[in-house]
Amino acid sequence: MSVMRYAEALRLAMTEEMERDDRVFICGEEVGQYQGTFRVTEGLLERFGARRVVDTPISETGISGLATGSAMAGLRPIAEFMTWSFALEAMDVLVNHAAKITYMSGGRVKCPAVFRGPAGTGNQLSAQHSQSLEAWYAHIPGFKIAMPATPEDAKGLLKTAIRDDSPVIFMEHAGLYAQRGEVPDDPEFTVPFGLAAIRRTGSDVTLISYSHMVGSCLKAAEVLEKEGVSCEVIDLRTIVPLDTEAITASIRHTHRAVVAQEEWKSVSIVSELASLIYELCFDDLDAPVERVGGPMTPMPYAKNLERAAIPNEKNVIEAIRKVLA
Amino acid sequence: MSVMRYAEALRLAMTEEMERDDRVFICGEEVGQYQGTFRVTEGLLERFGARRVVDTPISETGISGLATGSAMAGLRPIAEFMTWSFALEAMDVLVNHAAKITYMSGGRVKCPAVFRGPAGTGNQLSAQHSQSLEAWYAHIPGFKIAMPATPEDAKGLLKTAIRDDSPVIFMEHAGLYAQRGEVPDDPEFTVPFGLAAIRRTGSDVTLISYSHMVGSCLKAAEVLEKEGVSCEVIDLRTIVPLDTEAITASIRHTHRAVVAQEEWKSVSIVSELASLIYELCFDDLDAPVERVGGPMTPMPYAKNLERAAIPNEKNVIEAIRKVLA
Amino acid sequence: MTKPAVETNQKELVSKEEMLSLYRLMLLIRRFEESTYRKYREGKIGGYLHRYDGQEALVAGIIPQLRKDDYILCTYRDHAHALACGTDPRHVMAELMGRATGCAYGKGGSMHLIDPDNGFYGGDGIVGGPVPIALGVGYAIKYRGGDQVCVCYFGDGAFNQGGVHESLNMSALYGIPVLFILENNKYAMGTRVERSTHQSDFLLKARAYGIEAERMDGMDVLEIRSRTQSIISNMRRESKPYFIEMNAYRFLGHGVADNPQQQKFYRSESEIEEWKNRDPIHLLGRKLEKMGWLDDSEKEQIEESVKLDVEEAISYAERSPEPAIEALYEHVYG
Amino acid sequence: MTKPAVETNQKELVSKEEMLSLYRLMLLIRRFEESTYRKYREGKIGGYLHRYDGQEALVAGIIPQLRKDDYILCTYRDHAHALACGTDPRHVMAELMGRATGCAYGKGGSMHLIDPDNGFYGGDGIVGGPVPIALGVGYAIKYRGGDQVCVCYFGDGAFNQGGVHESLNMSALYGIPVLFILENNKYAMGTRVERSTHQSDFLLKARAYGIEAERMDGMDVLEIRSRTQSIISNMRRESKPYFIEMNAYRFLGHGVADNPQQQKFYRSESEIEEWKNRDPIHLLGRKLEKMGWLDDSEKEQIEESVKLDVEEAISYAERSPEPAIEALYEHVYG
Ligand SMILES: Cc1ncc(C[n+]2csc(CCOP(=O)(O)OP(=O)(O)O)c2C)c(N)n1
Ligand SMILES: Cc1ncc(C[n+]2csc(CCOP(=O)(O)OP(=O)(O)O)c2C)c(N)n1
Ligand SMILES: [Mg+2]
Ligand SMILES: [Mg+2]
Repeated sequence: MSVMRYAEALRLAMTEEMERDDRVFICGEEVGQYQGTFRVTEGLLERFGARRVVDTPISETGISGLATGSAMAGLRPIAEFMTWSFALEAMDVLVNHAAKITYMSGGRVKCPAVFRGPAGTGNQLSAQHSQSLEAWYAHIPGFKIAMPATPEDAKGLLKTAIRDDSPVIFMEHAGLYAQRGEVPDDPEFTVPFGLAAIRRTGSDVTLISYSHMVGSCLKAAEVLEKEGVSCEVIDLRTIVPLDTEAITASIRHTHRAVVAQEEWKSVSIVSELASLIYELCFDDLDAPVERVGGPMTPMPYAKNLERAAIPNEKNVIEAIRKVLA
Repeated sequence: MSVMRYAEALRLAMTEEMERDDRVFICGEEVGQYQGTFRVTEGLLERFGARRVVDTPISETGISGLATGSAMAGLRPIAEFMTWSFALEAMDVLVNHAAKITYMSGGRVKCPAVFRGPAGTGNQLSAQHSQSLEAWYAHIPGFKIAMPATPEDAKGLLKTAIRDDSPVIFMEHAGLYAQRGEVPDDPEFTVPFGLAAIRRTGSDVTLISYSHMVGSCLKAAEVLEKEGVSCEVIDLRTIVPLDTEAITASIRHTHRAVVAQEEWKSVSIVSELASLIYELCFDDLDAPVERVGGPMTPMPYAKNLERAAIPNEKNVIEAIRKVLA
Repeated sequence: MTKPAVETNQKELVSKEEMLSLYRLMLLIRRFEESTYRKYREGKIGGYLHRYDGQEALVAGIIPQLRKDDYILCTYRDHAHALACGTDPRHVMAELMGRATGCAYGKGGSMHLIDPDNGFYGGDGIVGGPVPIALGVGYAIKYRGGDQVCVCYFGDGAFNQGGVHESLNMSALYGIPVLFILENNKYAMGTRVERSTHQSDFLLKARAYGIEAERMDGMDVLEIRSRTQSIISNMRRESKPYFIEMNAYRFLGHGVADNPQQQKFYRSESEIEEWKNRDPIHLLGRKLEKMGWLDDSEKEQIEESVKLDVEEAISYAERSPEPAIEALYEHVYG
Repeated sequence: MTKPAVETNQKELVSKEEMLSLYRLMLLIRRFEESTYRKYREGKIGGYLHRYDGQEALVAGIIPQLRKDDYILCTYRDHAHALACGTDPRHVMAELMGRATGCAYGKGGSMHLIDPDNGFYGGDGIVGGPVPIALGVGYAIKYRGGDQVCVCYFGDGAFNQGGVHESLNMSALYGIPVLFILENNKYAMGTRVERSTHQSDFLLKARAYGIEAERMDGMDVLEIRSRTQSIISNMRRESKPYFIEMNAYRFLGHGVADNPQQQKFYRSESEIEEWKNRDPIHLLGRKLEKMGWLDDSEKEQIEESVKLDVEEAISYAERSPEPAIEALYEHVYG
């Protein structure tokens, strides 16, 4: 085990996989000479050379094509979006090509590409930059989606993503890059997809989230512990595949659930989780599921408005109180 | 009243609005000289000239920019996507520009553009063409979304869309273009946004859907009527704004609900509807809400597989039987 | 003989056997395409259906000289490309009919033929779609240090897609061995080239990215064959992109729905007739005849053998089962 | 004087008053920009922050000669454009501080300044983003039969965005009066132009769409002023696009995070120094001095008055309230 930042854990995952497998390479804007906009790819150009760490023009469609096509031809590319917002420029390649080529070809061609980069809200980046669209990708069959909440998972999930034969949407959270934590040194350490982590056990209510929001759930759980409320906190780690067993097992036990995410609330991951929970646990539920999500407004710039627009532990606490009422 | 096809009703709406308001114009691929890929814009070039019926290159980003920018500058464009699948090429303009400019500018600039075209599945068009992503747009604040199920609504909703000061996602269904129905002649006839239509009243179960799926719900209702089951069928007509009152009023009465759509089931409109119904009607519900939606697979080409992949009245009937069980 | 110099030159490069096999390939494509409309009208083929009639030389002049480890990508107008790659006509027809024996097991259909074993990485339903993909495929070649090439076909209309521009730029920037073949058949559906761009010399567009570019007569399979030979062998040595604008023509409508009546909205019958006078199959046939390499009975023989292939493809496809329903859920993930 | 011919020519075109006002505007922009880093470090400005230092002539040479009913769009590097459009510096600073009195009521921030009353249709956080929008704005001009122009600024890095290509093509196709200003400041973040395209003559790229194009010295405000004057009046008469590549330089890092240490990864200090020797403000100042139109005390006076403007903008912004929380839910729809 070593203590390192989330961003370093990602770098370690890529370094190890690039050492292990010559087919793995990285491409994206400023990933090389500039050392990465968020330093995630720092030092990799020097280590692996320009063949395997490819600085690109500001051409998200081209970048996605580079990754998708090279994956179809047998490489294992990692394409970095400077932020996931810019993937909006590449939706056709992602959705109509990367996600579907395996199916359209009857499995004759695969697309083992990882698309990664920072997502999430915050930092007054305002409407065009501050958003993450995991709900979109989860609506599209063909993608797997990982959203790590800890440095350990950042490493373990990214390694699994690189080794997976499907296109993986890998969403990091800019607000987590500096977070420190223990990370296994073992180069064979991976975190399997579809296996949620119980971050805290509890008996009164199940809090289900992923990525940055897991921290808010844990904080909420701590606050409510003082009031004698025992919260179980589930970190989904991957949205697709989804660990429905972990969810149902917990709710069978707590009979109450709060589902929380940072993103827009309507037609979202929490919508799916809530309706799924009803379908799977209708008789176990003692109260309606509470959804925590962002308000249906673009992200405003002003600090006070932004604060009001990003769900935090207070919103989770409110939701818990509601399901317990 | 005149009897006409859905496609003709759309054309009538555009013709009337172009007569009424010189700021309204149409742009898109093959909308003019070719007379429209699906004949929706037939004759409009001859009637209104090339200034107001603009044939474009195959440049969906450019088309969307043409509409968004000209709307910001005071026109009222109608941009046609040859099919909604191709809007994947224009996601940045749609989501990061059209939907957000009003908010980002504090309301100083508006974007009264209509983006329209055929959506929906079917006709063996396979993975890249056969899809509609209303769930995506509904996740994004700033868009209004209309999806007419009848010729009358096609006319009335499109006229409302053109007159609206927000960007409107207007999804037609290729499978409905040839459907005939009565359409009011009155050039001031419009259908307001956010007002669902009760297509059939009933007391045992509420079926909620929109667009082509309304027909399947009506067929299911007819079949089950013979078994003594009384179905209420709600056609949402617009997804955003959503007529939650119509939904809750009906469920308060029937205590059971089936939500049905043609598109992928996960993280979708029916996910949102189901979780919303639980939130709004938890105590009124006698059974879990049933979701009908497409399987999580890209659309296959083979006739038999496609048939199995597109939800129809049989799936609705099954769902009804489940909520009644 | 109108261009004796070139002819001589080509004679050296293209043997009798090869010329005959190009003739046969083009004829196979033509007869195969003709049969698809019949099958469509019988309701055995569904979805969209785009024929390649008139453009046969664009694939015949290039694909047969490629190696099995080269890559080919193209648009939805892809039956010809599959056949030129050597995909069994039976598997192509079975795919068009949505059968389990189709080259994509019935999941792809007309627009999504694919056959990686023969280097064919697929048709693509999205205008401009194959171009970013080709960039990546080409990068894989370069990455592995191979001397293969990737040939990417796309249409004149596709040049107006932003992704095409990004990919052309990146292919030149990195020196990626993609041979871009612009199938300039003058129309994108009903839109004539001049109605989609103010400056319709595509060579200038390609050169703006620093890509070497030239134009060829898309009706003359021997010209294409001989001129591309050196281009391709150069690319194998130098790893860089190349761009060819093919001066071609689409004899039929864009797809099934674009029937002769519909075509009147955007082109004249006399224009079509003029181009048909330069039918690439007849052009090559006449050359072969003049050289004494093809007489009427040999022609008849080829015609017969092609006809048999097409009939066999149809009967194979019709005898083939639909995919099992479970296949619906297979191949969603890699 | 190095270029006397042009100077004389410019003297005729640009009056003393105008030259002084351009000088003042560029200085205001420079001082305003300098203050933003201070306020950022104080935590009063958040988000991303991109300064225009060194590029002032690109806006000063063009925007002041426009009419109030013309349109201007640009990138996230937009403070200068707003100020040149005549947006009150107080409302610009208030926007940067996220106040209710900001030009976007605090909702936009640095990257999304906007002021439609002064023809400024906004900064844009998306690289290449303003170009498709400008196409539409320009179409509205043509549609209404007006003689306005739309000026669209974008970066050298943005030229690699597909949407830019689609829009350039369509603007030429329809004859839309957009003046495209390529702010070629040599870098896109840390990527030098030659590392993002194999063929870096942007004029060839613009001309590939049939757009008339030329290059200008982006450090010489008078050259820009006089050469664009006739271009713009032509555009008003003829309704067609025009493209200018501005040879410019970004004195500072891309944004706040791109500090001098970071810049070492991609450019040398001596390169920066070389360009700073041609600082557009100093160039114009020296010209004014040589003409006897600006002495030290007058210079000092302008410096003082600009300083006051910036201080007043800051104090206004700091006194202004944050937006009301209800504003969060306002303006989602039109
Ligand atoms: C992104 C996208 N936009 C629109 C379409 C619809 N469409 C299919 S083919 C076609 C015309 C393409 O013309 P061209 O590129 O010249 O190829 P050709 O059909 O002539 O071979 C259009 C507009 C599409 N498939 N994809
Ligand atoms: C589509 C998109 N991709 C990436 C970014 C991140 N980004 C912001 S500015 C920038 C560099 C742009 O360079 P250039 O166009 O030359 O403009 P300059 O900053 O030099 O004025 C990048 C990569 C973005 N905002 N949008
Ligand atoms: Mg064409
Ligand atoms: Mg730049």
